Amino acid sequence: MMNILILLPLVIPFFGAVLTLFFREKITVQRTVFSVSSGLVFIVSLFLLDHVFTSGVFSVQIGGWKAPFGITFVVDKLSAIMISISGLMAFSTSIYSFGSIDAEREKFGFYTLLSTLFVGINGSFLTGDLFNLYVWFEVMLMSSFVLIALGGTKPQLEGAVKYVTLNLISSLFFLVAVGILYGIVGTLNMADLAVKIKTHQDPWLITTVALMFIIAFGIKSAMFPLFFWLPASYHTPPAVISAVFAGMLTKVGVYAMIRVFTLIFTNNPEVTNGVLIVLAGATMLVGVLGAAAQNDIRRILSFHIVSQIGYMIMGLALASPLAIAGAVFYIIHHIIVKTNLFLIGGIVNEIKGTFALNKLGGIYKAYPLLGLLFLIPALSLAGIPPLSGFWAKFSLVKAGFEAEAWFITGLSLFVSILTLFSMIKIWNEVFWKDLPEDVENIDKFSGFSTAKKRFLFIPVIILAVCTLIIGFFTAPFLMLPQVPHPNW
Amino acid sequence: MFFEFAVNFSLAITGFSMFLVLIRLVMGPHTADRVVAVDLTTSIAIAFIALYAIKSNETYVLDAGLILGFVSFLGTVGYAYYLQLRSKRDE
Amino acid sequence: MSTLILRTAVKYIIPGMFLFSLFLLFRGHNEPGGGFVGGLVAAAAIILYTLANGVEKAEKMLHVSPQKLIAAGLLVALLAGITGWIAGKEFMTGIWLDLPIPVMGKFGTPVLFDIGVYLLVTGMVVKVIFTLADTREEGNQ
Amino acid sequence: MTLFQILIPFLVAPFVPLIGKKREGRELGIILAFIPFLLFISFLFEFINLKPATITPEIYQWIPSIGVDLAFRSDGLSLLFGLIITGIGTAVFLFAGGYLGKGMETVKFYIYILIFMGAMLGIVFSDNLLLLFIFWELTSFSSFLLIGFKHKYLASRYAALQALLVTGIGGLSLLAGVILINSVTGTFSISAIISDPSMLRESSLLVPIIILILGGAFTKSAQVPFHFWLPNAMEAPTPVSAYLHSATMVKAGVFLVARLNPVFTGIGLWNDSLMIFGGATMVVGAFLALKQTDLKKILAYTTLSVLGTLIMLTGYGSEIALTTMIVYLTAHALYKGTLFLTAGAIDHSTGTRDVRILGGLLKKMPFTAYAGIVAAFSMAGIIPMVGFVGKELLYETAMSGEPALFFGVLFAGVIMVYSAIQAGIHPYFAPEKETPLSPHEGDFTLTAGTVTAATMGLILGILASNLLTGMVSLAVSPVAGKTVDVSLGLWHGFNIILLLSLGTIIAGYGLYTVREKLYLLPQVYGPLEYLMPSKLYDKALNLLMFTARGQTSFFQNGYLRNYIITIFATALLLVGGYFFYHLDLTELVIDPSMEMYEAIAGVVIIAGAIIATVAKSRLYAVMALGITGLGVALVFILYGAPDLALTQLSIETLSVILFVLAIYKLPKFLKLSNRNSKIRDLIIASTMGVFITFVILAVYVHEHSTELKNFFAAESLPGGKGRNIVNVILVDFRAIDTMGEIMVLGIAAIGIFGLVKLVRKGG
Amino acid sequence: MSEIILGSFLILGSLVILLAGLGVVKMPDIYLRMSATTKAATLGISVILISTGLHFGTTEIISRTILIVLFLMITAPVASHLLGRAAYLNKLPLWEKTVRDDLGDSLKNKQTTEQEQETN
Amino acid sequence: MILFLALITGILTTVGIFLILRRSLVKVILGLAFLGHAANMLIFTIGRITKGKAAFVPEGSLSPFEPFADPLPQALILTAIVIGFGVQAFLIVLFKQNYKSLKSDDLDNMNTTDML
Amino acid sequence: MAKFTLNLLLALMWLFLTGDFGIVTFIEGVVIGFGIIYLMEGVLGRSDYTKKAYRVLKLVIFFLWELLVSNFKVAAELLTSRFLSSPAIVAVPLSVKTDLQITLLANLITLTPGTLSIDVSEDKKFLFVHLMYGANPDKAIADIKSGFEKKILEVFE
Ligand code: NA
Ligand code: NA
Repeated sequence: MMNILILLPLVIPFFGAVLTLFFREKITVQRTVFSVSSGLVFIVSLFLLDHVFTSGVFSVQIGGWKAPFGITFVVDKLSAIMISISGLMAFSTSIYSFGSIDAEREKFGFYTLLSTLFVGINGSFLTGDLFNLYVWFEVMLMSSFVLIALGGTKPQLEGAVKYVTLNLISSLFFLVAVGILYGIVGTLNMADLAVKIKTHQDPWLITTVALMFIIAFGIKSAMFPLFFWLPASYHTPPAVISAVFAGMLTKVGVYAMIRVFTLIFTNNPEVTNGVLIVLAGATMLVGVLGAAAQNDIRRILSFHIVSQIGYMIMGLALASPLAIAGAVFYIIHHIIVKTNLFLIGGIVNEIKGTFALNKLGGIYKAYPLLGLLFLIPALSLAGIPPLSGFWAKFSLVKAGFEAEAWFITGLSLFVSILTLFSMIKIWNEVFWKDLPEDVENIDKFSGFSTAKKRFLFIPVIILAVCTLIIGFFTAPFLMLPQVPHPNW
Repeated sequence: MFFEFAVNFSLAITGFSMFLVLIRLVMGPHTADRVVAVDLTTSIAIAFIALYAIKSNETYVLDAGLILGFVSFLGTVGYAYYLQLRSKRDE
Repeated sequence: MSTLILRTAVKYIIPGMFLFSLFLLFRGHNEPGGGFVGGLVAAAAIILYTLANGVEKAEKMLHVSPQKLIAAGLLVALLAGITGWIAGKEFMTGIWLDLPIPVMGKFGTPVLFDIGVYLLVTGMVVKVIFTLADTREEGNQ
Repeated sequence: MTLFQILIPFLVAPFVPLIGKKREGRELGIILAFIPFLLFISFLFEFINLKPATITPEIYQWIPSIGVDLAFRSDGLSLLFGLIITGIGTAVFLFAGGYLGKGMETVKFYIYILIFMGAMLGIVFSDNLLLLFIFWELTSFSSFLLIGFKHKYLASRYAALQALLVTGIGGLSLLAGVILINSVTGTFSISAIISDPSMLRESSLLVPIIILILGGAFTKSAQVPFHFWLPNAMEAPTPVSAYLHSATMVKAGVFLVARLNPVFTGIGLWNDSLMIFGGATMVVGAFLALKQTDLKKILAYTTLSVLGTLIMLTGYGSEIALTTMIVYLTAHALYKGTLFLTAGAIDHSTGTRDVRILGGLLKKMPFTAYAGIVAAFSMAGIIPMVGFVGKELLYETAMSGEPALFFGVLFAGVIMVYSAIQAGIHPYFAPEKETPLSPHEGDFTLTAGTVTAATMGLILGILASNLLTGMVSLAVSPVAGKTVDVSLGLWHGFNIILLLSLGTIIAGYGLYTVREKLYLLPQVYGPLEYLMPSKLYDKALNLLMFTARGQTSFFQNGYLRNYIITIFATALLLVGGYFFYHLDLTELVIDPSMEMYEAIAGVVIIAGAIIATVAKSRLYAVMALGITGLGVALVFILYGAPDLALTQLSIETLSVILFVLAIYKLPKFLKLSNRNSKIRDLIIASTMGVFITFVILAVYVHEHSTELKNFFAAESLPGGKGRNIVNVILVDFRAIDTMGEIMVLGIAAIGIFGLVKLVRKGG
Repeated sequence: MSEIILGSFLILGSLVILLAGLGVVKMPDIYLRMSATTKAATLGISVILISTGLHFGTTEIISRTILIVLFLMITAPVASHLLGRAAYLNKLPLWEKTVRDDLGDSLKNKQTTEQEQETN
Repeated sequence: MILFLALITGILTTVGIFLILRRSLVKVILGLAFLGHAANMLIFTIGRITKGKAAFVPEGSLSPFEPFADPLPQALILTAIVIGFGVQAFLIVLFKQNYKSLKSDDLDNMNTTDML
Repeated sequence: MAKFTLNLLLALMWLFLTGDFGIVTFIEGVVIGFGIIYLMEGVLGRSDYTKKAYRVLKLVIFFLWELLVSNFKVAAELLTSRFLSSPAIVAVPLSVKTDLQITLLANLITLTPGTLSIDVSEDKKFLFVHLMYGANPDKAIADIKSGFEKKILEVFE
């Protein structure tokens, strides 16, 4: 049974994508297919979680070809958690899409693309083969390319050019690194790589490849100084797409980095972790400063993604069990929170028709609930206790102090106050301040159907509740990941 | 003995011919001239491949020759299509 | 680019190309070829036809919409994978019929998978070309 | 039990909209005031029954893996604070309803303030440092909401943000300190740390820990140089100022210092810092109060001064000093809370808080006047108020210390008197003047609280020897870390201290008589102005924004090629640098042999590559790509990869067709880059090329495992039923790769279709 | 013996291809270049392919090479026609010594077009 | 011959990077294609090359005779080529649409989304 | 009838491709060919395949001969560096009518010496041919008409 379950997060959205392709004209069918399939993935992920927590790591050999020859799919704690988060994200964004995506985009394959996006994401989480990871990355990327450009508005196209080009460069680094690794070691299975690398004659060559992976995944996860594609593009597509991207995509890069650097490239941590920690610090700072300079909800949020990637990398680079647990917790927290913030930004846009701070105001007065819903993820992002972001920050800071990494830890604290600054900036400008006098007071929201309003708010509430749950009932989540299983 | 020489010689000559054609590709002057050059290069590559098939005694190589035939033609049609659209556009 | 000569030539060339594409597909398991190249050659044939006769006629010739081909390709590939489960084995395990067929050799789910690839590749390329070569809506842009 | 007490306000908060939606503000206030009131009563009972020897923490598991528990501790210090919080809370809750009136805003107010009260109680009852920190941050945030309550005003938002940032930075400092304590001691439990502080005191991290903890306390309690946020916080509605910014929240820092005092006392850094910063705040606050004319500002600056005094007293560390601290703190909470609320009442009824135009309210607002005058007496330290007891003790303590501190205390004392007159006497007795509104007494919600609180100050003063002594001795022992014998009395006979008191009162009155001149004092003198912390705060923010903009437009500059260059430069530095540093050229396997036909394929590839770089027309460049593709296909053929060659050739041609269909509309020429950038790009590109070349050569030094190759070869026919091993890999051994790959193609097709056919207007 | 014949054919074929190569470089205008190369290349390649087929000698290979030759014979002139036509439509200059241009005359009769000279 | 292939791979890399640093979007796309070639050549070469002998199981045999080319890198490259094609097709169209909306393929005109 | 022929031709081609002339392969070829013809229904015009083997053969031999000759001429041209005289583009009036015939003619002309078909007029009445040696265009036109065109007409008679 498990050997079927483990593939379902891939097969279900795959099948969903096929179905939506067949029903191009029937939007209702497409919607149903997508939300049902993402719901199913979430349910499956719960079974997977249950299994890994009771019986441990489970793996399956695709096609029955034994490792390292065939491709292995593995579910361990880390991947099970990531899958469940991805299911949750798919489900909540599906609901939001019903309320926010225009009929044209729906007709032109929106749900197909979301499905394939999640095929790629889930595949990336499950695979235990390095080249197969490349393939799922590409599936994910290709879907994201289309999603970011679909609709073809001018900013979308401009953003997409940078998004696509830089991500392709990342893919090339990845591909080349995998190729070189195969050339050195002669295998692609991650576990097998881990074993064979330990006894290789040329550890420095392995480290060279490891550094190449830092570049490849560094671009994907928007690490300094490789992040440029993200702030150039994430604010251009419809809000729900930004939301999914903001939540999931860069985190897949970080996930891959965690996988690779905790499992495969453990032979030269002084170099790899040293590099990572420097980049992590710079990423945090540059990202948060970038956000401080912006005056558009989504641009602020986009730069914050960069900044927070720095935290996750910091956890990875500190490399202690607590630090890695902190990084993983950070990922979980950040996916939920950042997605939600983008969705809320989307609602603001639905109300006022803009994301620009100087054209917004008075939302808190008119929509106090929305204000509350904003504060939950926003404060969580800034690490205000006891919300989820606090525990993430806490774990990392504690790990940092334990590793006596004073500078990066101090920096991480400093950056968190700047994060708070940015969140409050949005709060002040969008929610608290009155609408500027020279801006026409429009409220498109009140004209929406009840169904549309619900579609918009329900996912936001779901995610806010998740944030609260993770914050208040942190214990299981903080213990959850621990270190990815060293030996699949 | 002679046959081996013949194969090698022919390989060299076809290779050299490709080189000559590439000169036309560089010289142009018009896109159509370059297209002629590209078309000819791919065509000559068929002969090159056939000769290599003999040299290496690997017959599967000839499948590439057939594909190359398609490819050469399709490519040329594509370029011609471009040139024709261009001429329309320029009017 | 409707020239009489091209149109006429293409009419006689492309059946052969289709044939060759299927040939590539079916013997790909044993000799050079396979679903990709097969699909690409089939698509090349349709492209030739499209360039010579325009998208509209090409759509008519094709009978099925390329999008359906894509969907069918994915579905067939998926089915080939799931057959492994049905047979009580792992996903994508090769299940073979014990019946030799010329050219193809044996028939089994990997061949079915390759057929899926063929359909998808054909559909994909054709879809793209139809989209790009379709000048019917160019006027209003 | 304590958990429940703390949770109550949080649990009630969500229901406030239900209760308050259709009610008058005062009704809502009355209803909600029962919450602090009932809590007050329960704390009172606990306090009365408190037996210090038997205090045991109340612990509920929360996140055991990191040692964070819901642990609470109700000792004298907590309970005293609990009483202040709920006692003043009752007055404030009652007052605010009448003050704010009906409406959604009032509902929000009560939600915020309930959350605040819960958080504040959380701070004082926590027995877990991290839990304390969580509540600490929650007070900062609820304070933010309350300061920015009138959020349509820029000043409110500015002040709210300022308070949040300053206390937020302090919060992080505290967090760091707490985590360090945890790292050293392995626990967050306050009881555990207090009972065995030796590990901490001997730790090499002691200095940073003390600095970090004090950073938290000083920002929260607005110690110099972080004091500037507090006066700005007066943008909040007056009940908030009364509650948060004088009686309770700002005392959280004092509480923290008091709570941890047993751990650190005796360490020079701890005591000296407290005395220096506290003393400075006491003087600076007092000095800044001199020229204030706004009732709330007067009260705010004197609050600063008092906060400094309290910190300073803790730093003194002697039993008498700590006792003084507790008494002074209690007295301050009572009189300052009252004075703020009376100021609010005055503001509410007259429409102004400017002391220069207030006067003659004695008859018009008799109850308020009573409360104000009584509180002012307490503030001025006039017998028989509790403030008197506090001041006597303060002078007594001061006399035993450094002369500088002594004079500082005296100076602050004089200004206390002066400010007390301004805030609590002047509005009632000064000649009546025209005010924006015609003054009248509010209903009982606006007076009941103040009258009670003021009276409490009186009662505690009168009952100093028994009631106050009992309370204070319970509260001071946890601060001292040992049982302290406290014996308080109202009257100590005529002595030098009484004389000093008298002197300060006279001096204070003297200042009052020349107040008009004091109002004209400059806030700061000359160049000092540029060093004002509030100015520095603004400058820091400006610098932050400047840096942010500068670095963002530097990095995110909009030019794709700059991004790409950055990426490749990084790659070269990191990967290339590491590689070439370790590369041993003598080890490389260099086999320059080459067949003629290989050279032909090579020439084709290189020709295409070079043409592509120099081509001046797009189609020419596309052709060059095609030529290179042909060459690569030839290489594939030469090295036994026919399937690759077939695919490569077909795909190359299809790409050409796509290009052709896409670019025919473009103008022919393109010449955009200049020569210098070309040279720069060529350098980067060729360095990368060299790197790649050497990587290949370096990898060839050792054979790799052929395990996979052999397996595929052996299994292809028997297991995969195919002779074309590459194809068997694609459709069987690694079919799932292919599955993903065809998916990419499908997505591309759908994407291209959507991209071309769906063109939305605008954006 | 047959090896000598086949070898000669290979050499012959490659020389014809060389001819095409020379032609494409030396001829003065595109029409002349195509005139020279289409047939030369087609012939040369065909000769080499047939020789190759005969060298391997199996029906499979021979039939395969014949297919390629047939395909070339059909497509090469079509391609030349397309390119020639496209070149003409793009107003590629005829060699200066060209004496007669019926196509140009017929087009001119149909429409008046302004002459834009393009060199690329 | 390794040196030869390594050099070609290096040259392709150089050209690819040089091209993606141009201002014209078409050149960027071509550059990516060249880099794709470079990556494929790299995998091909670095996965150990064998001259002439493709990985086929001859008739009447159960496995190929040594020496034969390692089929795995070939399969990987095939996958990479096809993926690259999909991506390139999309890029071409993205470029076309961009040109439609901007009337330029100059990347320097495509930075409104980055500006402060 | 025509489709049937085509079907058989395709099946035959399948045999060639596979190099396996067994009956099963033939049936396979027929099935596949049928599928292709089905797909292309409506595109393939009517064509008449009767016994014209002789004429076809004649045409083929004539063509091959011309092809050979043309190459020698071009070789001479290139090797002697004798400069071309007077090329020309001439309009050849067409007697052949169907598309297939025109195409065949055009292709054969292209593959033969000194001539290159450039275009067919829209009314299918003229074939524009580029002549390498256009000093005597009328003779060239006559050669074409009496050579290839005549033989093609014979084949399709
Ligand atoms: Na050709
Ligand atoms: Na040709």
